[in-house]
Amino acid sequence: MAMPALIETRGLSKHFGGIFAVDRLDFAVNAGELVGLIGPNGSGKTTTINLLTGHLKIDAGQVRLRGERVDGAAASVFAARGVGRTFQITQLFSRMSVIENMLVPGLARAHAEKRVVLGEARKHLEFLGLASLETLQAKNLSGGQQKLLELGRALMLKPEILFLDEPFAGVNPYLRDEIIGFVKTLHEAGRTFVIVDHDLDAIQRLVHRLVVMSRGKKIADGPLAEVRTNPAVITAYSGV
Amino acid sequence: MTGEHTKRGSSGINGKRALPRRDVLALASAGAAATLPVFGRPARAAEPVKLGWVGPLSPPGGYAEGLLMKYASAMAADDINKQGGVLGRPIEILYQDTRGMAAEGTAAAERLCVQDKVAAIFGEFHSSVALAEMEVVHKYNVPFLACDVWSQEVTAKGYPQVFRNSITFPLLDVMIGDWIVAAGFKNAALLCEQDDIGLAWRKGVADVLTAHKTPFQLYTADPQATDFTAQVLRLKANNPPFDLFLVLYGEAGAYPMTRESHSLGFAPTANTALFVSGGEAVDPTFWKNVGKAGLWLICENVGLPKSAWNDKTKAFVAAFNAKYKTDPPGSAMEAYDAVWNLAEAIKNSGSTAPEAIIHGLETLHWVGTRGLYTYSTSKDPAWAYHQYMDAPESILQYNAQDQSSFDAPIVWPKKYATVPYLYKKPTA
Amino acid sequence: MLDYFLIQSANGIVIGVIYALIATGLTIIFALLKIVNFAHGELYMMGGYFGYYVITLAGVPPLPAVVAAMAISFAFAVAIERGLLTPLYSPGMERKSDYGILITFGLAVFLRNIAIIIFGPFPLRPPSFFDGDLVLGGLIISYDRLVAAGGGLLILVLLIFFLNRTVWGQALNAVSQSRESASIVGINSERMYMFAFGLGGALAGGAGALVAPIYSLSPSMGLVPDTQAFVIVILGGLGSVSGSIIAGILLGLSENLFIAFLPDPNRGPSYANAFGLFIMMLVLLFRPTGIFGRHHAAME
Amino acid sequence: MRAPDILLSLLLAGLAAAFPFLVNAYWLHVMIIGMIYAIIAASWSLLAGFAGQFSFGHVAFVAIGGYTAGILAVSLHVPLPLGMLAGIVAAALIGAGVGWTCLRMSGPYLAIFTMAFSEVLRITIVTENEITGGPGGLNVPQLFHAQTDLPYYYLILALLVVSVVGMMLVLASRWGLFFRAIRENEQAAAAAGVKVTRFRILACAIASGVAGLAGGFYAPYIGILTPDVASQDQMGLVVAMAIVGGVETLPGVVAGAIAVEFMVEALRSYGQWRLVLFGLLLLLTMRFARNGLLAPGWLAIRRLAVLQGQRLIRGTAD
Repeated sequence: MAMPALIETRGLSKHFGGIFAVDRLDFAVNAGELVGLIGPNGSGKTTTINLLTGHLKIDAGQVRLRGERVDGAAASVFAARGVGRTFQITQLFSRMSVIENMLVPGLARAHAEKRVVLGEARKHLEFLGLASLETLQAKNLSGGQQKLLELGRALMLKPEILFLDEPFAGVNPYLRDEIIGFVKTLHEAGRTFVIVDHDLDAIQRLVHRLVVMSRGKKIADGPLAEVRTNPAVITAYSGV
Repeated sequence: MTGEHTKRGSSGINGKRALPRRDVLALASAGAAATLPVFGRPARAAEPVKLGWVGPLSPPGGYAEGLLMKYASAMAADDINKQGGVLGRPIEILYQDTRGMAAEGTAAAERLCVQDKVAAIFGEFHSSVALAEMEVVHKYNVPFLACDVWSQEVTAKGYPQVFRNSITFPLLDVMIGDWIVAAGFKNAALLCEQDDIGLAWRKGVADVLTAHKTPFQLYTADPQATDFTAQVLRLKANNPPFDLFLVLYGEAGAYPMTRESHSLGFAPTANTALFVSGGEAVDPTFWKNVGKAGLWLICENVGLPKSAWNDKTKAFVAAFNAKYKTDPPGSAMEAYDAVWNLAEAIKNSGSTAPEAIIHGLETLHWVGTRGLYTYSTSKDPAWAYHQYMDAPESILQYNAQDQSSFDAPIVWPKKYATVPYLYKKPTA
Repeated sequence: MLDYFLIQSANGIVIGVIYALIATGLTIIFALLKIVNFAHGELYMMGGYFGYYVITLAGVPPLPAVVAAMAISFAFAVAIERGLLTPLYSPGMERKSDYGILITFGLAVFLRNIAIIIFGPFPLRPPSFFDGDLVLGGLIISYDRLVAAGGGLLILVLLIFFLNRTVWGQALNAVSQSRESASIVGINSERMYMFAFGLGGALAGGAGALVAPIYSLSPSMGLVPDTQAFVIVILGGLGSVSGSIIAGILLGLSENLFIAFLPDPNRGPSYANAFGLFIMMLVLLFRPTGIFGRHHAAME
Repeated sequence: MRAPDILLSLLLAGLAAAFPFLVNAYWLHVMIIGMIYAIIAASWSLLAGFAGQFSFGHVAFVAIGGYTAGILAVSLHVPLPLGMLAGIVAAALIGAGVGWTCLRMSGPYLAIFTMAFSEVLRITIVTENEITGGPGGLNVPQLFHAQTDLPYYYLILALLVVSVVGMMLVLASRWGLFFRAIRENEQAAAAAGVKVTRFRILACAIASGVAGLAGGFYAPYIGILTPDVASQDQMGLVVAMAIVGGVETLPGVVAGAIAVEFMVEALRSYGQWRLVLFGLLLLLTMRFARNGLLAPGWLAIRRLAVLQGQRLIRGTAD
């Protein structure tokens, strides 16, 4: 491997009480990939995202960003280094306007200039179809608009990698197609994605590589077609 | 019980009539005027002589005592006005709640001096608040007759506007200290509340005991505390044992303390005497709250002993009793006499100008409910300046349950004593 | 020395039970309404006076008067809840915790000061439950204290039984866990809020009535228990009834021993109240949701 | 700033400058106290309303500022202005420390922790009376030797304007945006790259420092400093002032503080009923006008002015 992976874990572990939510996970994502991360409920997917974005403290193992160790750093450090994310349950700044939601990550970047950031924010809102809602308070948006705003906010970090936690959960088919379209466009523009979801259909339409977790362990990792026929995966899914 | 007790003395008015209807109306109209601060009030024909009263009427201040002082002041104004007022003008008193807080005291004094333009201010109960108020009266040159503040600082500061008609710690502490030495106590425990009153009291008594080489131990507790079991047990277990337990606490703490001290077999017992300073022990609600725990208890009395009562004392005690169904405490008498003192000072010098009142007080020679009032102009020691040096004080010890403090034996000083002993040990 | 320790401990436990009684009311109110009741000490004060007047005006004997005081306190608290707290339940309400703190703070100021006017400023003391003291060797405890502690324990036991074994108790618990799921199974959560505030008021009022013969009643008597109750409730974990009971007894015990054994007897009692606060701050540092805290107890 | 705001500000500035000549010394004193409270309430508002840290111990920093200035002046004869500066620094540093300590706390835990901090501080001031003067108070020398309060008035007016405008600038800057983001959702703020720890502590330090400034002025103005500066009653009053003014507009909070102080003083004539009425007014305001009385009123005036044909550019303080 000449170039180190964009993000990589070695022996990543996290337990709550006696239960291992993530158990010695080795996992790497290279720049430009679009990876799906699936698994039954409670298999440790969200915990993995939280560990890879600094939202949870690691019990054991390492996280490397472009080969550099970053485990133990705060979530804001991950964000500053180009790791963006959305949440399973949309987390917005509810009593702030749409544009203010976008400005927060923009202005949090080092050497950000307000005028430039404002321009970027408007561009992203345009892209996501939220431009007309700029002055609305985030809490007054519909559920779908809130999901898009959360994605837009993550984009304001100029992220190299984006972790989307269940972007398709509770989303109507029209919006689902829309989100798939956005992700595709963004991916084509060079962004790396890791997407966690239970909507296998949507995942299959998007990703090239699939990682499957069960009980905190990685049980399969590879091209889509290969993983689909992996017996371990079938057992894990039917067993739970 | 007499009213001339102490700074903390109070009585058991059961606040139902706390504020008579008439007062409410008067206050309401005054309030209405006060809400239009920017506009001056037109002068009236029979302009009353306005006096300002300051003192605590709500927590965290000593609101119980404040209320009694307010009642007594109102009675004095009524009595004076019935006799035709002063200089042909009626007396009007404006009451200000200071809550026992320095900043509230400053605001109250500012209001009285500037807004209400009172001729003089009197009252107060907390030394720390009086010290803040003094700065204001000093600034505006308004006479201030402090009633129930015992800190020597009040008069020691030497402001010409400031007088005091209550006792002060140097006087009280010397008396208590002398008695402790004379009665032959060998090891005293001093427990007081951690506030301006408690600490000043403690320091004074401790100084006297140190001077007489009488061993003692100091304790302080939160003024809001009401549970003293652990404290009393600790005192009881002390080695060598204490033979005198001196307490200074507000009512809410002093009563449970007295009950605990008795029920845990610490004091008053044959081994240990109990002295409750501060006036709670001469309160009308005292016996209701402590019951048999109050027997053999010792306390100071800053009123005129009953034997020395004059006609005014008798008349005031009777009138207060008739109106509020209880005996007036010392602080109430101070407040009552303070209004009269000011009225006399104005009458004698024929003016309500500050200098006239100050001069009138300095040359005052007037008998009130607490004896003959004169104010010292000596500054040696500093606290003597404008101090009522002959403020009465004595020590009594109950020898029967439910005994009126008027009838309790006086054990000290010798000139007032009604019994031959200095201290009677409780019999088992 | 051992004797002294045991005697001090026994007294500490007696005080602790009273603390626990006050604190459980506070914690129940928090668990349901998610507000910190800053007027809790005042409900305790009112309960004491209710008991006093039931004895002196209606001639009820002291022990039944405690029950009467609890009943009146319950009604009083319900009236407060109906009059002042219902806006908390409207879904669009923002900054609920601010509202809760301020409205109860205003209530505390109001009650404390109107109490001076209504009940008078002087300490009042109802008659003893039983006169005299229990003497066991070096241990002396007044019967009033024993009754207060015993009565307090009885109330706490009944409370735990009520919460765990009755339909209403379980409904309270369900609403405290999740209002939404409770309403799905048909529990009227607003009625539960009303009931919880009443229950909290009754517990505080009962405590006030129980301690009246020991401490006497005064309008400002709620100030210290208020702070102590906060400490206990945090130590026990906001919303946890059993945690509050344990923490209350522990606090009473440790405060007593603090006064009993602190080397500097002059400053000791003065710092007694700070001691509990300090322990609480330490606990919060290491466990930001209390010792027995539930993790979901964050303010909505 | 919109044009009507500027106009109103100018009007207010004129009124403020002329105020001492319109009223007597008593109401001037009330105004000075009101402005001290305004600084305290505004700084609390920055912390609680904008940064989302509902502190119930903010008055502790008033005490720290006051006692630092007072003790330095009394014990070490440090000039008062220097002492006041030290008070601000001490309050800001200790505030940052407290902010750091309660990083993991929120909601009622934070409120009670900060309350406990201020109670412990108050009890310490009461107990360590050799240094602090204890409950009897610490006599602090005067700042000006004038017969009137005029110098104090203009000083506090300047301090009020500087501190409130300063805090408004902070709130309008990206720091203010981050404060609000943290208030709204700490996790999301972190995911958006906001250094949550740093900005939580920063908000505490700024608010505490400003509170310390108020304390530093209060001490020499009243002349005696007592521990009840840090009492829970005072804290409740400050919170009430902020809420009446509408927590999320600093000028509103300033107006709220001054209005409440004037009201408390106007109620003075009611004697014992004063605090009963105050409690009742607080209850009624909260019950029936939850968003405060002053901010909605101010907004109504502004809306009216805007309707007069002002072209609007978006403001940030909505």
